[in-house]
Amino acid sequence: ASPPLKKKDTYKVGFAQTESNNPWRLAQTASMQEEAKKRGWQLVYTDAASSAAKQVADVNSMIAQGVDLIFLAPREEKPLIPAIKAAKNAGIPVILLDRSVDPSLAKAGDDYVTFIGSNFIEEGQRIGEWLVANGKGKTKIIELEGTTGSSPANDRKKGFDDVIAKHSDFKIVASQTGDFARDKGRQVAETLLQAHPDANVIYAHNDEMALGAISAIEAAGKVPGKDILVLSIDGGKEAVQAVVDGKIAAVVECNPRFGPKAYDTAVAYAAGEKIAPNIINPDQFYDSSNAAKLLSSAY
Amino acid sequence: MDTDNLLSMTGIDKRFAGIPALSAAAFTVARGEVHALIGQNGAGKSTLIKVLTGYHKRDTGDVTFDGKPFEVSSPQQAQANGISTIYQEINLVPYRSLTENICLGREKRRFGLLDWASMHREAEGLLQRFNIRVDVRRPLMEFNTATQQMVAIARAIGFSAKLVIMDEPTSSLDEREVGVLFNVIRQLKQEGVSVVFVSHKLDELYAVCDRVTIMRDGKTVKTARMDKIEKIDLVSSMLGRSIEKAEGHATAFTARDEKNIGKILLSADNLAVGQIVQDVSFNIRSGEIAGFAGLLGAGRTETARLVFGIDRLKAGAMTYGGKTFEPRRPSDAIAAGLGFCTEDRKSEGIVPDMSVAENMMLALMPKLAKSGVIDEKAQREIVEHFIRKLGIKCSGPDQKVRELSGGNQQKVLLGRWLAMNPRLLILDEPTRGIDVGAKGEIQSLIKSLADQGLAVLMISSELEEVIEGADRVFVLRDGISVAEFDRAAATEDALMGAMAHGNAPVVEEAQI
Amino acid sequence: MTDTSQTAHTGKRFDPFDFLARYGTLIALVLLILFNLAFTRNFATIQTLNVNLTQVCTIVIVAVGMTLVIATGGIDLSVGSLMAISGALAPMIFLGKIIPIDNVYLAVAAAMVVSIAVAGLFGLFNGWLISAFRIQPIVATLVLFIAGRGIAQVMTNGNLQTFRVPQFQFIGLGRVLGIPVQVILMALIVLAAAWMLKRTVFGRQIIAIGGNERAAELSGIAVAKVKLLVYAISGLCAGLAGLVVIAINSSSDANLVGLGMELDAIAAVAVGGTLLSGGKATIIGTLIGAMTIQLVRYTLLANGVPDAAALVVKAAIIILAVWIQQQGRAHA
Amino acid sequence: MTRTRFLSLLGSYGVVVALLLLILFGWLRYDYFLGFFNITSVLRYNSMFALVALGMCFVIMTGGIDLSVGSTAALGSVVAALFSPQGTWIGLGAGVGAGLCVGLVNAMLVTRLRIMPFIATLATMLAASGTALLLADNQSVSVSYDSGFTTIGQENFLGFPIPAWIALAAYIAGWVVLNFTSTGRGVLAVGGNEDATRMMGLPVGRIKFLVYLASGGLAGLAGVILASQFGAGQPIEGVGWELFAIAAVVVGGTLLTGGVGSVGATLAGVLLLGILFNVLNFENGKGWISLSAYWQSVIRGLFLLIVVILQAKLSSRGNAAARDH
Ligand SMILES: Nc1ncnc2c1ncn2[C@@H]1O[C@H](COP(=O)(O)OP(=O)(O)OP(=O)(O)O)[C@@H](O)[C@H]1O
Ligand SMILES: Nc1ncnc2c1ncn2[C@@H]1O[C@H](COP(=O)(O)OP(=O)(O)OP(=O)(O)O)[C@@H](O)[C@H]1O
Ligand SMILES: O[C@@H]1[C@@H](O)[C@H](O)OC[C@H]1O
Ligand SMILES: [Mg+2]
Ligand SMILES: [Mg+2]
Repeated sequence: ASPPLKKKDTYKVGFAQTESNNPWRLAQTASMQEEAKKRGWQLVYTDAASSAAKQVADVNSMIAQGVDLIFLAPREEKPLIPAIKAAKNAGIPVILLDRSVDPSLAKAGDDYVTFIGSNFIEEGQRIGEWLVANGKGKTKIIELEGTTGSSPANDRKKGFDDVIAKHSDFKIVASQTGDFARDKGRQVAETLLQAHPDANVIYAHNDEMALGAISAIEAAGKVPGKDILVLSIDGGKEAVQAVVDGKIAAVVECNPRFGPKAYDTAVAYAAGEKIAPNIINPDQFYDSSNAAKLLSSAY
Repeated sequence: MDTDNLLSMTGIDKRFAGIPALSAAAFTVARGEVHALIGQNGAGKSTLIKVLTGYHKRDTGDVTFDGKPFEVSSPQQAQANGISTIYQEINLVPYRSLTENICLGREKRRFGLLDWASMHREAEGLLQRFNIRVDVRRPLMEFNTATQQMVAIARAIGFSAKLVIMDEPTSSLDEREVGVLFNVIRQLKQEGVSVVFVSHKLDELYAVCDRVTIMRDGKTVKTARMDKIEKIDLVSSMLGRSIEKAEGHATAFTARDEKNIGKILLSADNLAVGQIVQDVSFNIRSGEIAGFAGLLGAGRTETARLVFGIDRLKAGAMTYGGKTFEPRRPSDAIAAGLGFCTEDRKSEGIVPDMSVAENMMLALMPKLAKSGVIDEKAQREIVEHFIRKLGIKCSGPDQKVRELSGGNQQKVLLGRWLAMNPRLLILDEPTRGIDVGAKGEIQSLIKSLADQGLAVLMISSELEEVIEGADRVFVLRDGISVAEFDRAAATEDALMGAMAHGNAPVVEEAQI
Repeated sequence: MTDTSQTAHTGKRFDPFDFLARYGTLIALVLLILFNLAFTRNFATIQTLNVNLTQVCTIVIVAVGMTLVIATGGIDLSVGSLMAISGALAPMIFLGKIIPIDNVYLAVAAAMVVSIAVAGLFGLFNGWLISAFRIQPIVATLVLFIAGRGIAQVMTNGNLQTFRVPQFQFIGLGRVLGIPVQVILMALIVLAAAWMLKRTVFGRQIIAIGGNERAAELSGIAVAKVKLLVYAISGLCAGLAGLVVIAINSSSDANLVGLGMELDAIAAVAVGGTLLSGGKATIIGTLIGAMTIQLVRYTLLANGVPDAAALVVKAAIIILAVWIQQQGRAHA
Repeated sequence: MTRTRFLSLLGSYGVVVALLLLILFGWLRYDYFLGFFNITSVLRYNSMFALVALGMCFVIMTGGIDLSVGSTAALGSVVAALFSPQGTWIGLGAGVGAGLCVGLVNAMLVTRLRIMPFIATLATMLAASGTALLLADNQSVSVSYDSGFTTIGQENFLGFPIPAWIALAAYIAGWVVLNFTSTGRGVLAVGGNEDATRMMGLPVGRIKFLVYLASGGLAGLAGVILASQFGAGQPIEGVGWELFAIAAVVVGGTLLTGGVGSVGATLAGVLLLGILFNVLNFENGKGWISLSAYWQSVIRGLFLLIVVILQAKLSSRGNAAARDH
């Protein structure tokens, strides 16, 4: 079983963030920090700057500092295993946020307490299924992938592509990385729209690239939402606004506000409650039918 | 002896970008002889040597060495085959110790690892042959040019070579050191080693060489026994025309008219700078040629650097044109009308990848420019004028300066400063590495410039140059100006006496 | 004196290697265009030209500054971070986060001038480290490479700034006579720099410093001043490029603006034929180098080459382009 | 000892002084900083950078640079992971072999095609990273946990992490090569004046060839440790390692222009920069700078600035030229 957490009024906890290079990550960090402040807990925050190896070192330095519990947003499934094992050996419980680790190498409830987050594969699936149902003849897809090699990119691709593969009338005409970034997403979209003038759907693995793609579509003299459907994942305010404006057709939420639930889970764990091995965030799905109504609650 | 040739090169051709540097050159060296190789700047001496040692690849021609056809593609192979070379530009590694500079390539080992103790001993031993006693563990860059040159020579003779090539080894040595080098050359000769000796100082050739080969325009025009050829014939073969015998003069400096000399322009009192210069005082009048004499390391260059604003004064004061003079950087000195032709043209003079024109205009350019824009036409005229006036051998103003021979590079630098039309020109070894023909031209140029009112501070290790050229001579020794002679008093004996003052070793233990 | 009528050039024969050295990259560019005409769909369109030109702008603008820096024998790793700084600062000014300015035009003008100037000042700081302390350029500019982005992130707390300010975004989205404004900016900068390098004293001094710094100093060139200026210019170019990027995207993200730009710019300079050792430089070459790299990127994307394979191809093309020139140079 | 001599010594050992000061600072300010757990985990993690920096040090001493080390390590980790089921030694050999291959390409590009090192290794940096992604199918590759391969990265020997021992051995070997072999002296000579070294008859090409090969091999070895320590070959790891290594080498007093350098000071440079990261993490625990992780970059930049300015000041005053034996 994973190491116990003593019941105390206040804790010193660690949050090992994987990177801080996009709005989503910043929102997640902010949420974790705000919640710590609210509760008066001491938070040791580290930023692995996109390196799984550094993230392990960061976790080790938290262990050395003697934190009570570690929140870990693992950069990758496999390389973070040693960090989880080290924490376990040191008697420090770990709660995974947002991305999980390889289940064959570490088990929830045993090596770590639980995983709280979304299911990236499912996100891809949901968007794919929406397209299949609501595409209305828009069938030629350009896919803007996340950072090559990162797990959200791989999973969001897998979930989506699997759905599309089952429908022969849909076709992914191009799939290239836009690095989860607006500028890169825009440039790649510009190029792919040139090379595939018949494309009429752009599926982006996150909001930033989707917003970049909208600029690209407009620069090419086309109308997003009319000539080309844009699909996205994350569901930040700017993207939901774009849904309201008709520029994005649909977006799956992937909410970064982990703070409250993460700390609640820690408290429940200390109290000896039984924690489910997987706590999946109930993520919204925005399209023209609900975006205006839900805009104010988007993160 | 002539039948038993160690080296024979025939029909050697070498072109650079289509332009011939060597055409059908031929060269033979007998076993155990000291063979002089001479010619004007750009005649092809260094190229011939570099072709032999595999630094350049020859276009055509045959080479036989030690009885076998000789084909090497790198200096390394040449060395392994018994040819050891001291190239014209000192080619050593400044940051590394003297020991490494001497022993790299034939290190001593113990248990497979370098044996530093015995390498240091070897380096010390080799340098002692040149009367140099220094800490061989210190990096080369801490030593003056002369010591560096000796290190290069020590390195070359340290290889048990059959042929040692020396491309202008004496250009940065003073007479005493030249004497030491000659003893070493004679020793080599006794050991049966052949030596190829390149120099522009013809007198030296008579002192050590057995035979001479003369090059002109990439061809070897004549080979003769040293004792069978007169100096005048050497010169006319080099230049390719007959010349008059200069009456009683070793240089082209001729008597000057005292009335050309004006008021004191620069005066320096009790200067001290850096490690070497302790107390130097001198003055120069406009229209005067002032000479600095001294042994290597006496502090002449350091003093000049100070005047030009490169280094900072530690003590003392200068006035220039009657006013206090404290140049903080070269541009201050230049703005005041000074020019400085440095002794180390490779590292402080030329910009190798720039053209002859660009190099020559480097200092003048801002003055010719109109609101920062270069005046190409005006520049061109000036450059062409100086190419003609100085007889620079180049394919045109646009040729890269790196492609010029050493002597011609020197002339380009001289042009750089003459073009500035300065009031005071500092010339540090102005004729080093310059052939006799050009040397004479440069010397008479200096004189005529002085006649027009230019003040010249001339540093030279060639005593004749100072004696015949300078109106007054200041002698420096160990960073102190020890004597001043006017033209009449500046005899060789007087200067030598003041310079040497006893028999101190050539280079003292570095005082760090 | 010596006779100077020697070495008459035996006519100007065609020298294939010299030709390669001079036009190698241009040839590569032409070949790429031909390849695309044959194999890439929808290539021969104005919009393709548009896409490529607008995408290459920022690299070219930065690479021009980089060319000057490299010509002095230096290098500037900080350009990407400086882009982030100016990109972070400008919206803070025109969105009135620092001091509210009522007039939009005034606010935009202030934002542009101040943020470019700040980038220039940071460039000056690089130059100061390099000339006053004689710190190696790679290391000196590594300082701001690391800290510069941090400064931009601290300024914005890492947050994305989004905006719709057409007056400002004109530099990224506007057109004059149908030509995108950023392309015009790029062209002006390229021409000005090329002219400066060839025709002015300053240009000549830059090359001289790269060719032999000591000789330059002894010829009265104010080496420290020239270096300060060159790094400042590089900073200014980066600052402008940062503004163009955020203008196109209607948003500024301190974490990402200019990320990796230093390597793109250096590659463009090298592929364009400027020696990294200094003492030689060609601005037009840099333009062609940047376009070549851009077109390679376009070609690979348009033809669906996966990212991983594209990296390998890009590597091969950089080597090829540089090698061709080297061949030319070695034989010339 | 004269004043200049003292300054010169301080110039060469300044980095050691800085390192000791930083450790002292950490010890005084943070609990557990010098705890056994922290020491060993810092050593375990930084051993990869130490290996990469050692290779970089040799390359830089010849006046070159190797930007490919990070991606080469990533590639090495992927290849090692792929071969790890075959056994520890095979995995190790494969990873190092992959690194040597990249090193070989660099060496060929630099010495045969005469491509500037910066560009040659910039290109192989891209190519190695692409190759790693291709081999790994864009994902991390799990190592075999059964073959014992993870011993290399995760186990201890005499109480200290095996990676640290490997790095130590590599540094000792590097020190011997640099100071007691002709190739080592050749490395410094080439960096000091390549043309002169060629004219002196030293095998310049071979020396440069060897340093790039060695740098590739060491990066591959770092990749093996990466795979073994974290249980996965990671194609997207290694970003920025080259700059870390360059900074460490320079902080150690090695001149980027080549010709002067020290293996020991490079190690001190690695530890200095590596421990700085650790210190920043501990500082975060104090809650002082943790509000914004971005301050960390600013602080790291400032730190580098201070160290290089001190270096520059010391070496110009003390004329810290090469005197290392
Ligand atoms: N690398 C090169 N590229 C082009 N031309 C060259 C090159 N090296 C030498 N030359 C040319 O070859 C000719 C011979 O030069 P070399 O250096 O052999 O002359 P030298 O006789 O040694 O003269 P000096 O007495 O001045 O040293 C010169 O005209 C020179 O410009
Ligand atoms: N012990 C030393 N350590 C470091 N540098 C030295 C030392 N001795 C001489 N030098 C350098 O060597 C150069 C020549 O020194 P100096 O000015 O004393 O000689 P000089 O009289 O001009 O003779 P020459 O220039 O002909 O060799 C100077 O640049 C000086 O800095
Ligand atoms: O879209 C998000 C991406 O930007 C971040 O890097 O990882 C988590 C994802 O949900
Ligand atoms: Mg010569
Ligand atoms: Mg001198």
